[in-house]
Amino acid sequence: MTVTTDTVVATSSRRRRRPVSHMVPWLFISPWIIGFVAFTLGPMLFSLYMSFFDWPIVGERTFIGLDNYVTMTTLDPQFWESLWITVKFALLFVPLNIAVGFLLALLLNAGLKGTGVLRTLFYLPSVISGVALVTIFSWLYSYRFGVLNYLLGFVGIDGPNWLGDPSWALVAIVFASLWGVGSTMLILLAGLQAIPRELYEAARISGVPAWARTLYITLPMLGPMLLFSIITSIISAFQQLTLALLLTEGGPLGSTYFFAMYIYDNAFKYFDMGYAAAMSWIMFGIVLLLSLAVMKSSSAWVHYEGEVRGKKGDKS
Amino acid sequence: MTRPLLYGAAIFMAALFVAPFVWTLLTAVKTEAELYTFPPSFLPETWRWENFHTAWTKLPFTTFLTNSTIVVVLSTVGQLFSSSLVAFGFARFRFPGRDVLFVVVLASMMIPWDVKMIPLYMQFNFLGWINTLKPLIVPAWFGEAFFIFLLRQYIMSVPMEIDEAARMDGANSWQLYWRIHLPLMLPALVLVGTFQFMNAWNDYLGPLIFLNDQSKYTLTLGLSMFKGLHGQDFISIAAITVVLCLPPLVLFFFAQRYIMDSALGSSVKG
Amino acid sequence: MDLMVRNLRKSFGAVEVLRDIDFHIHAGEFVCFLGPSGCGKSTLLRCIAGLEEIDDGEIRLGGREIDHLPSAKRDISMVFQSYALYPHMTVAKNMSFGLRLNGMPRDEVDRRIAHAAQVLQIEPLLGRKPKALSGGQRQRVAIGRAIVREPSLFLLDEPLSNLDAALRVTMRAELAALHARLGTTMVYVTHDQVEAMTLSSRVVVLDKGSVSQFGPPMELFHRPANLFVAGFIGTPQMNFLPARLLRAHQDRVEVEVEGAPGALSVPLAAPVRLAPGAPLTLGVRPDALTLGLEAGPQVAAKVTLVERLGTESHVLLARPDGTRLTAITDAPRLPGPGATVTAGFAPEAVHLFDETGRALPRCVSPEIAALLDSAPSTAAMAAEKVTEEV
Amino acid sequence: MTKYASTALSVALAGLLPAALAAQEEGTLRLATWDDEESLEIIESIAAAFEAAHPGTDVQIEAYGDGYDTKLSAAMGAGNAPDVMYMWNFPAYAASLMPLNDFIERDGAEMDIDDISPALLDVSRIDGNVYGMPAGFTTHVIFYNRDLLEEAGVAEPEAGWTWSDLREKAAAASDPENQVYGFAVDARPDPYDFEQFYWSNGTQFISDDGTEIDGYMNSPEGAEVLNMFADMIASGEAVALNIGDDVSGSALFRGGNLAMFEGAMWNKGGIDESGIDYGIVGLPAFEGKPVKSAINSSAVSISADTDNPELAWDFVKFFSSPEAVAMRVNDLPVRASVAAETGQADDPMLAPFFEMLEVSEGTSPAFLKHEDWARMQENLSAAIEATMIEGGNAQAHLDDAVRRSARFLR
Repeated sequence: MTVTTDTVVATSSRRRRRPVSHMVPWLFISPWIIGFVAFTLGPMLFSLYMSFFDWPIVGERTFIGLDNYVTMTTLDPQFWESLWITVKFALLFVPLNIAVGFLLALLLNAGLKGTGVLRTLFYLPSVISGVALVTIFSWLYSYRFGVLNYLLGFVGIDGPNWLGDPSWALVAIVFASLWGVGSTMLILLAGLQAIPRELYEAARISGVPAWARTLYITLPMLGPMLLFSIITSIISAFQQLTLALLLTEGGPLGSTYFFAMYIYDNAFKYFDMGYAAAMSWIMFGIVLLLSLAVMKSSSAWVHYEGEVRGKKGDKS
Repeated sequence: MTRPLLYGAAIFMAALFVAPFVWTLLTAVKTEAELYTFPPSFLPETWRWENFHTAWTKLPFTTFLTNSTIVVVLSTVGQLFSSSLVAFGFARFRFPGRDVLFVVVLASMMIPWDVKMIPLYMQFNFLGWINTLKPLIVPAWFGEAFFIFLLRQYIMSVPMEIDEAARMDGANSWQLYWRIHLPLMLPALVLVGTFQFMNAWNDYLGPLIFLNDQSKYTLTLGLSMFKGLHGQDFISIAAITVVLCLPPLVLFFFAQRYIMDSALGSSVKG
Repeated sequence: MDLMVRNLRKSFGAVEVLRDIDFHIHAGEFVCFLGPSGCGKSTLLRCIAGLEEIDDGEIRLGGREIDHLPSAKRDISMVFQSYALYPHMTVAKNMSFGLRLNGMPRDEVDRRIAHAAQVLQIEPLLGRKPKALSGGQRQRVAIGRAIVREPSLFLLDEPLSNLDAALRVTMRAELAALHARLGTTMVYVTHDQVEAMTLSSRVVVLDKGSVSQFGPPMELFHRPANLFVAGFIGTPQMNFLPARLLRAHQDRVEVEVEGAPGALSVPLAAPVRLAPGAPLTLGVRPDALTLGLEAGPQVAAKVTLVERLGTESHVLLARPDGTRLTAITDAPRLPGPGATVTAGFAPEAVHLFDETGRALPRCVSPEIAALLDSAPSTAAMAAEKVTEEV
Repeated sequence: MTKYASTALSVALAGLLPAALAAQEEGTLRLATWDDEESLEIIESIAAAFEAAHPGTDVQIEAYGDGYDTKLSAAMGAGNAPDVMYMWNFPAYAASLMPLNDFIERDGAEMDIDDISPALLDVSRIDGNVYGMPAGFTTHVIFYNRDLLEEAGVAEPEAGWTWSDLREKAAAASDPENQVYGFAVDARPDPYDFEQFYWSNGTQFISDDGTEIDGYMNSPEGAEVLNMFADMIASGEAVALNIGDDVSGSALFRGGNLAMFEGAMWNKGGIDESGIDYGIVGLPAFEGKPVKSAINSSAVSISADTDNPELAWDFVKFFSSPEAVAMRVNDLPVRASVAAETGQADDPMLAPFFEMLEVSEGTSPAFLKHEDWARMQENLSAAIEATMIEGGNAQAHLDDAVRRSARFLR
């Protein structure tokens, strides 16, 4: 079926065959297509279907049309509160995650001695499973028995009640999630490694200062990997669940009651799968729009060495 | 920038990142009473190394380790192969619908897992895969959006002329993938391998939902069994956490130099 | 083998980048594709290589139609501007990759690598990876990778553009020697006319996607077929002045140059059919623009800059209407900036172009005519009827 | 001595009688529990005893710890529930559970159903259908540290005491400078457990018919309860739990940092291990009002989709039989006979639990009365937490909770 569409597009009236057979690209991406249809598309459509139902996890299901969507936007204050908390979190987390990841990658790329060990150490928190990390953080942040405030006490700072104070809890979660910056760091580091040394040498010879080399060479050349990190950071910010679920349980006073956690509660606490599915689709829509906006803007700042030529011809 | 400043920053950051791990390690060898003292006691009074053995034998952790290893190895091999193949397809061919399909790839990352879960469960149940390791392994053989995206970004930073040179040398698309791009992707593949390893190793929800029988449990499920509805066994959790961290850490320590060993860069430009 | 391109057309979407490309390169020739960036020369090369699909026309190599074949089946090697060496393979592996893919026996592969390495003097580098090579060494490896396949045609895409000036001169000579030694047909893309003039037996000048002129270097210089070629070949650039036809004779025309009183009688190689009063463009190379000439029509201009280069000097002039002119002179005494001078030109040195930019058949001096006739391909070219004027 | 003898006898009897009947019932029985590694051993030994009595059956234990609800809902949603499972949230799962009325009617006499406290059966009854058989339970009591109270110079609490007694003792025992607290107030309690204070103060979360929360959840008596706890935190008599750290009251108590602490049977094992010299007393009453405790029961239910209901019922029956109940040493026996035989009812360290069970009969927890209680309860939790953080103002917070919950009562 896919092959037919391809032939139609090959408008050339001539007998000539393309250098690369039409089938080949599809063969390469076929694993994903099969996997997508088998393990993602079905569940996805099913959840869309569920979102139009009052769908308790057990018992009678009733079709209610758009009621779930109407209820959440007009009657459920928690929907908007959670959405706003998640947006605040994303606004803090995404830039910090990228910035810290980038700075660490730069540090690892500076050619220091013992870089191998440093890399492992920086990555260490990402190796620890989410559940264990939460346990560790609850000890670190603990108001009474916590190491963090104990250490702050040494420098004369009376540490806040990190997880108990509604105005600090979100910040505490942002800090805790930054411990997992290791993956972003590695991705950016791999990107840094691919930047030709000559570019720096040329710039150094022409007397460009270090900060300017970073700004005008590193950042643009890192474009593809930065784009990747930004989009995946946005996605993970919106899907943040473990920390809220296990570290603060959404509190105090609901100040860390993330959107994803509200979805989770709807599904597994209130057993309202229809409502949870509808909320998921709202979140899906928001994240998709954000990502597309970032992708769209990226053509202005991302440069691909190996971009497939003849982009304009693509549309025909 | 001056070197000493850089070293200072590096050491500070390293300390910050290692602290939680050290804290876990120290917790693992304490007694429970020592956990709740203030000021916090950093070093245990006596180093109770036997806590590790005790925790490990409280539950059949050797079985859990076997299961985790099977899942991690098989899913990582599958993930490396399939994701690189698909990423190559997206990065190096033009075909109608490619860009739309790629947006679909991205979009598939954005669906919250909890909602996909019940339909997936039904499907695996229909296939007879519940209470087997298959749901944790097979999907990895069909590529995952995150990795496809990552590898595609990497491939796209390889100049197109390399492909053209290989085509002129007589390479067909498979040979181009297998003999040129796969070796060139090595740093990114190590990344993907690391991430997939970590995801599979630390996955909790997947095993929880798809496995029933203790003989099929993975390490994380075993770990979570120290946490009941009322109260938890902190010392055992800490001990198993430390053990759980070690294999990926050792592996990463040896794998990471490949991430730095990018053949690309200075080699292709004049 | 000979390369024939007929009526080739290529578009990217709505943009037509190549049209009516038509030429024939003889076996063993070294031909350059020359033109400014964006003229389509690289695309043309890539079409021949099979890296771009053509929309219409045909490409034949040694009489065999190759335009429908995948690159690897075309019996062509290509050297890329960036060299495009496989970063993860050693020099030896880089060169042998194509041979091994084609299932060539091991000992034959080894023999060819050894031979190429010897020719290119890269034997000590065989075990290294591209990362550990200098620019010039990478260049040699890229060439080595192309020659081991012993193709019928070499394509080179600006292979020297990434080298520094000194190395470029050396490599240029080596390329010429290599061509002499291998005797294989070579097509070479460049935007550097010095490379084109020094290396090639003939040059294809491309302008905005079509062939502007195809001929030996001296032919392009002395008998440019149109305004574009005249302006593109030669440094400094040819001077152009608006003119008008006064009268056309059998073997010459009388021309009036705007702003220069009097008529200039220019000899022609063949009669032209133009009505008196037809607008013309008069071209004169800087070395034929004489300052302070006593006789003949002259234009007045103000000196803006004098560049003394030692053996000669460039005098930059501006006419009252803004037209800029350049004169090359070896006179030791020169007017300073701001001085008004008159510039004249010998009738036999001028080029004339009609309203469409096409050159009027120029009559060259006997010495130059002899030079042009001695060019190896002139006869063939004449037989070929290469009239590429747009 | 008697305990072991009777257990052995019962096992023998139970093994002999049904064995003949059950001989043809073979197969695998899936049993899901929320037990953690510590309590799992007990279930395993009960299952082993059942397997011994039913040759050919294999009980596959599936322990999900605190992931229990996630796992169970996924399995049920997909129609692949375990045959037998631990259960407490009957309203949420009832549609997938098998009503046991017919079985009980048939075998009630044989299993001596009257031996099981009616208060425990009430918890698993919805619209007259019993969905689970209780196997173990706990009520809530006050644990007190003898040494700390003695140091403070106050008498040990006795049954029949009141909250003002408790506050007095707590104030005396508090020494925050040295990390010693008189009492612990959980700022984020499980509302299911918290309703005992509402009951004890003469009110409840929701009306009996489940249609009204205004005047219940936010009744003056309810606000009084919340304000009292907030005041205990503010005055320093009590330490607040779950604000800023997840150190539990039982951990503080085990560490000797807490004089009195409200807890349940699940805390007792750890406290015994800690070696603290402690006593147990029933919950204090509000002046002049009868005291009530929440009842937490572990019941076992049968999936409505099970392929083998008879075998599953056999197992459930066995699970609440005297011998199995006696094996459950980590909670309290649901059978009065077992409590009496083992001497647990007279053990001063256990008696208060049974006393609390007796006085708590007739209470009906809110979640049985309205299907959307879980959502309303979230607002109530927020109100409790806000009151504790703010140190009072309960009425406003509760009114807000009622307002936000109103839409679920439509």
